[in-house]
Amino acid sequence: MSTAAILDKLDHDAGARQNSPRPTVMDEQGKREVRRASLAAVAIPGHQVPFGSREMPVARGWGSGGLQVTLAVGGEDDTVKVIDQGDEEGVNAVNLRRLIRGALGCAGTGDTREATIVQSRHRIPEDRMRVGQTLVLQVPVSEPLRKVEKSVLECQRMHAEADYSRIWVAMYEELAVGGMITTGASYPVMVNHRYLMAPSPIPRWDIPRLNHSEHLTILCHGRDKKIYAVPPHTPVAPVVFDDVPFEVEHTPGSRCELCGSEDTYLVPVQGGNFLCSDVEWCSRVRHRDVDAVEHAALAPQQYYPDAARRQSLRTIGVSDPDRQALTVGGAQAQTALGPDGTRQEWSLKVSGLTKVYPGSWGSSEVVAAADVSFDVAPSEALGIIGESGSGKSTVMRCIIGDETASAGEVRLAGLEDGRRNVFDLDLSARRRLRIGTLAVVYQDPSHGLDMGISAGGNIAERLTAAGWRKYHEIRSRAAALLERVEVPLDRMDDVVGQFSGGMRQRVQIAKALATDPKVLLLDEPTTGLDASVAAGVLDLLRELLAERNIAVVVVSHDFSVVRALTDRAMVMHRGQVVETGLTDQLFADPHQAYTQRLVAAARS
Amino acid sequence: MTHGENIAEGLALAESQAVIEVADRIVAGAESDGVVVHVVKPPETGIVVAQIREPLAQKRFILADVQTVQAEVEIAGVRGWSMRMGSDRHAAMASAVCEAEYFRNGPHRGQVQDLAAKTLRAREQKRAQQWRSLVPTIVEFEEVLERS
Amino acid sequence: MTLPILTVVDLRKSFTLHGLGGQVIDSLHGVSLHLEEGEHVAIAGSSGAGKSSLLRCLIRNYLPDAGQVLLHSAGPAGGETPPRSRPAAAVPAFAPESVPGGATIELTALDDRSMARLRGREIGYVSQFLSAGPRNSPRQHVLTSARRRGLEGTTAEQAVGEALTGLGLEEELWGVDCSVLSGGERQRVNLAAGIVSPPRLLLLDEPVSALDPYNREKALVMIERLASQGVSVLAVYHDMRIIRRVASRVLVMAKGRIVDEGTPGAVLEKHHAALEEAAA
Amino acid sequence: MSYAGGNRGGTEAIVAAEALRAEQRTVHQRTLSVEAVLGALPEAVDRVMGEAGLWDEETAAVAFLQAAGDSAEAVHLLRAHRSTLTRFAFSEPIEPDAIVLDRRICSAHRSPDGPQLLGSTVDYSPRLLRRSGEPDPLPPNDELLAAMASAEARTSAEHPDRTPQRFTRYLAENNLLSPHSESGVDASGLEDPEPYDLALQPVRLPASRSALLSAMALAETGALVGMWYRSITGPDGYTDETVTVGEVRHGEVDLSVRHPHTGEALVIGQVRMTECEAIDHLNDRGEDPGKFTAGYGLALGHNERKAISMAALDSAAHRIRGTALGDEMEQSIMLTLDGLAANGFLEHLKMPHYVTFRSMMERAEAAQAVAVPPVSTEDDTREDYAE
Repeated sequence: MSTAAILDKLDHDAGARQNSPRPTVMDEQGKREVRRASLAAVAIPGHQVPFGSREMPVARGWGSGGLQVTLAVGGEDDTVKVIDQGDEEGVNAVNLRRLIRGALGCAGTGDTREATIVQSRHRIPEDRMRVGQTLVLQVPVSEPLRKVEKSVLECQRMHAEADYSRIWVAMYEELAVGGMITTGASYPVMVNHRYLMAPSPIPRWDIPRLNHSEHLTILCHGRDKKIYAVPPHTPVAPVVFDDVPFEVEHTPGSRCELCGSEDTYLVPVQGGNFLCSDVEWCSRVRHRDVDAVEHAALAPQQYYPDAARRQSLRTIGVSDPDRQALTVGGAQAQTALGPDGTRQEWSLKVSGLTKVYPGSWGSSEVVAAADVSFDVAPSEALGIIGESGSGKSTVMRCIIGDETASAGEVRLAGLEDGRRNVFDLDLSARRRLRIGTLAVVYQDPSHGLDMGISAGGNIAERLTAAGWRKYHEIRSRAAALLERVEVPLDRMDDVVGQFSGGMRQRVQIAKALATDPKVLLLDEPTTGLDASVAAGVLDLLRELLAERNIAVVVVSHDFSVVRALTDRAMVMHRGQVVETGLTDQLFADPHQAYTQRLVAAARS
Repeated sequence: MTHGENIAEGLALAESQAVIEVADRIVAGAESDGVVVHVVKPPETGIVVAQIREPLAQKRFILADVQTVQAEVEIAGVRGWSMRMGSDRHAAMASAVCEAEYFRNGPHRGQVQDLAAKTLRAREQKRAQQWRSLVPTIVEFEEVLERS
Repeated sequence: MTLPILTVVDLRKSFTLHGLGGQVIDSLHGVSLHLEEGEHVAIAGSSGAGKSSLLRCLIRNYLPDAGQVLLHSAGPAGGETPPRSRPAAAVPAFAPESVPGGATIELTALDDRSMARLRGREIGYVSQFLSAGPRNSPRQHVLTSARRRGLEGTTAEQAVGEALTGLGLEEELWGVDCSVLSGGERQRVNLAAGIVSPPRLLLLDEPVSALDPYNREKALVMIERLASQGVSVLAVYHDMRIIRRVASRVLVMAKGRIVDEGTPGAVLEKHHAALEEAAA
Repeated sequence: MSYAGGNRGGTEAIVAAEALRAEQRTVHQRTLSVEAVLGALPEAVDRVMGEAGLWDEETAAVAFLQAAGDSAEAVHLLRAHRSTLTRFAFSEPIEPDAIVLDRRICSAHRSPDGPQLLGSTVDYSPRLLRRSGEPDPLPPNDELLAAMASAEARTSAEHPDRTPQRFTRYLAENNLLSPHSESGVDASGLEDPEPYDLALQPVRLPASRSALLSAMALAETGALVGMWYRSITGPDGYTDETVTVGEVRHGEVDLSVRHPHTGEALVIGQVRMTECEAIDHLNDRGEDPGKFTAGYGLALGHNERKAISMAALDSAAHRIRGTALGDEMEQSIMLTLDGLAANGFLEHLKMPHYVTFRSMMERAEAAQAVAVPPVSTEDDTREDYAE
């Protein structure tokens, strides 16, 4: 006997055990990884679960993700249907079916009713899928936020914090600019009221089929290495404003040339005619092998587009209640609760705020702010005056959260009645504070605004972040705010990047006031504007502050700004507070040498 | 050549044909002696993950997978294992047979030792030859030339 | 029975000019005075005598070096302060009883926030110069002042209208930018902001100096009416005839001190020469 | 009655297309053996192995042949093949200092430790096209022949075969190298954390250096060179034109595994690799201008372009880690350099998309229907536009 003979026998025996040897497409370790990720995805509906994806013998983008799921969760006993564009004879479907059947040794079918697994690209079958069936959808782009955010890290953050205001703004912009949502397939959905999900590029027609479905849907993106799922009986809702109806694809009067169906997803063919995209359904209709009544109920007829309903979407108007809401002083004043249960006077209290920049090569240690303390009450404006480098902007940035303080406390009446130090919050909680509690107007409007979207859209961002979901209410509120800050309403839908500096600043002010914050921080609000424009903005701010029970901190190097807006002020120099007093007193009767120099400069 | 590892190394690096020849003699001898050759793990191709300890921070990273083939046999109750680069299943099984023969002190133990030693020696010679051909491509600066 | 509203005790003020090598300029050398509810007291004196500085120290536009400024709250028996509507949305009214010292507040030591509120509500101050910001209209300027005193909505608008009408500012000027107004018009806007929904104590620094005789008369009538309503007025006037006409009492200042005090008739007669010279 | 499927048109067309391709290929493939590919096109085989992340020269040559010389396609075949293979083990960590050299150049120093060993290269030769059978257009002149003679006279005794000191070690000995701290990178807190496993672990950002090095080692060579070059002349500015190549080496290292019975490491073979150290002066604001930093590049087989661009990008990634630009760069390295992913997505555009395009067309038609003047309160004018 020889080693060759031993090897031959081994191979012969192995072949005999397995009457038709199957190609290995994926190693067992890879399959386990996919199953683990699928389970995690089912446990957290709509959440993208990253997984270690293996390369498949089909190109990334040809369904390598879907293939991995089907191979990992499927087995010999399964019956698999593979479709592409609704057609099991599409070139992609043919090849995937060949691979899956070859690798799993399972049965194949064209009949949705017989299938245990349906792997699909771009369609959900017209026939209703049932309990126990699994739909595997191939996904070419898994990140629904990609359209509005290019940074993967930032997208992660937005999902973690359920911070989806920018997707709503994108919707708002489409409605305001075009009068309709232009997203075709892959319409973003909210799963289980929590996660924003890209439903794979299924047509809008199929979106309602994901909602409270009986079957399990697993979506997999091989290239992005993400799996996510919609378990049975999970709510799935398209991202749409409460008062603007969702629309599916439908051409009035269209019907399938072959089977005559009018309530299926139809694709155009030569000659201006239409055919069912789902060839199985089309064939079964022709053979009268369908439950037409059930299907009619399943078809999303309530979402057929109605052009007439869109007519009001682009009009601009301010409702009287919205206008009034802006002139009667905003909401109630808000002050903190003291340790003994009594109301304190302040809305914002800063104690011992210190910021030290450690030294490094080329820079020595800098104490940018040392032990700065103050508080501000409703209807009160406090000024912080100082030259650039005095530390005033550092104090502001630490309060906002753009910078981390080295020591100290910041308390807000709007946060746990002032009992919580803002510095103890994590970054996500601090970002939330800025939606409705603590508003900022930056010197540079591009810090507070998205220059690529409209004035109305910028305000919509703040409102949607605060939970507003009615398009017309958002639009009216935005218009009222813009009217109040004297931005011409016919520019409401123009991109802010095309606005003048003064106009941008007005939009930023409108956005800051959109949710009636209780504390407003103004960081050099008129610096960088032409003198006459600055005067107008300053005047507007003075009016707005007079109207509101809001606590305001104004940071500026310009004494005239602080004089115009505040009653009290602090003078900062080299990180220290050198003098405090009534603002007009500081100007008329400055005591410190530094303050006297500032005043002399302002008078000259 | 006393350590098993050097035997395994020599076998892993040996020419396929040479190791099969020795293994065939071992199998034939075992058969005539009535000793059972049992294949514990049929030869299978797989991968070894090549990890590098990069020299700047001494941290590891994965460079690539290396295709290898592995087998394990048992001769008279003594196991022999082999892993070789590539996908030559026959050679892998033959290497495992050789190793088992070595460990069980079988009659062909000496042949296995010789094969391993010859392989490692050949490798050194090959490198020495390569180096001789490389030396002329060394850039000689003038000061080096003058000093010598 | 009259009620005290303001007591000033030994008020002193000097300025240290760091930019001029620490040079010290003295302004007030220990001023004491007393004011009752509804009194209209005039301050007379030559230029540089410290009249304006005194008013500024009282409103704390200048921070006094020493001395006391005591503001007495309206007692329970007094009750003549006109009732005002303060809607719930507004900031709580200033409550003297919450201030250390009870019904009497020492203004030089009061914290900035309380002082700022007091200024808007309890004490009005009208300087010689309009302090309206750019692009502010007369209506807005006076409205801001009315709101600080707790008026809201149409009540505030109405009060603004009354003040501006009473001071004779033509309605077509109410919405224009203050910067286009003449000196006299600006002074009337300034005065309107001071007297709208009048506070208990009014400090006036040359309030009618830029007005023509016709409008001056209207303004004086309004100021006199305030006093009759119980508002206490402490005012610097340049014109002796005005003092004779409106003031119940006159304080004469010279070199940072009050040098005489009495009824206008008697006091002005005594200091006639010096004061007429200063007024000329 | 159960639905039995419609026409078999798709299947038939695919089978016919495969047959046509097979027919065209066989004639030529028969004349070109795997051995011939390995002998004639070793650089192509090396590149394919590196981008596939699988070392096996013979299998790579088979893939290259099957792919008709399309390296992206060959990489795809190898990667898919790799997914079917069981993982036996991790190798013992390979120490690059144990490399057996056949080429080593140090650009940063005139006479470093060890030789400037050019090895087999045409780096310094004119790029003149030569058809087979034609004479050398630039034959060596007397001067060159004399030089060659003296070179051949050199003995290997004067030049012992040893691994020279690497250039970063020389810098470190002279206190000129900034210690390569990776603090904050390893969440494990281990001194020797497990390497990031690109094949089984999902990409997570921020990425560890181990992950970045793996991703670059696997990257499509052109994409990696492109990213490096873009970062010098493009708008990103990750790297610095002043980067100097400390060392470039090509050679062979031993691959060792643990014997399952004895537990001892044994060598099972060798792989070739190209490594590079890129040296950068720490002369930006906030850096220590008294020091240099280094980046490391390592490519499977002979691929100097990949190793050099990788080293320069590793150095840049280290310098800007934690900044907004650094976050961007990590995302680019981890998510855009893989040739299989990029080519796959591109290939998929050839698939039918009529269901999604129908959806887009419906929206385009709807958009035409709602095209109204920007803002109007007169309903009659809007109706004019709506038609």
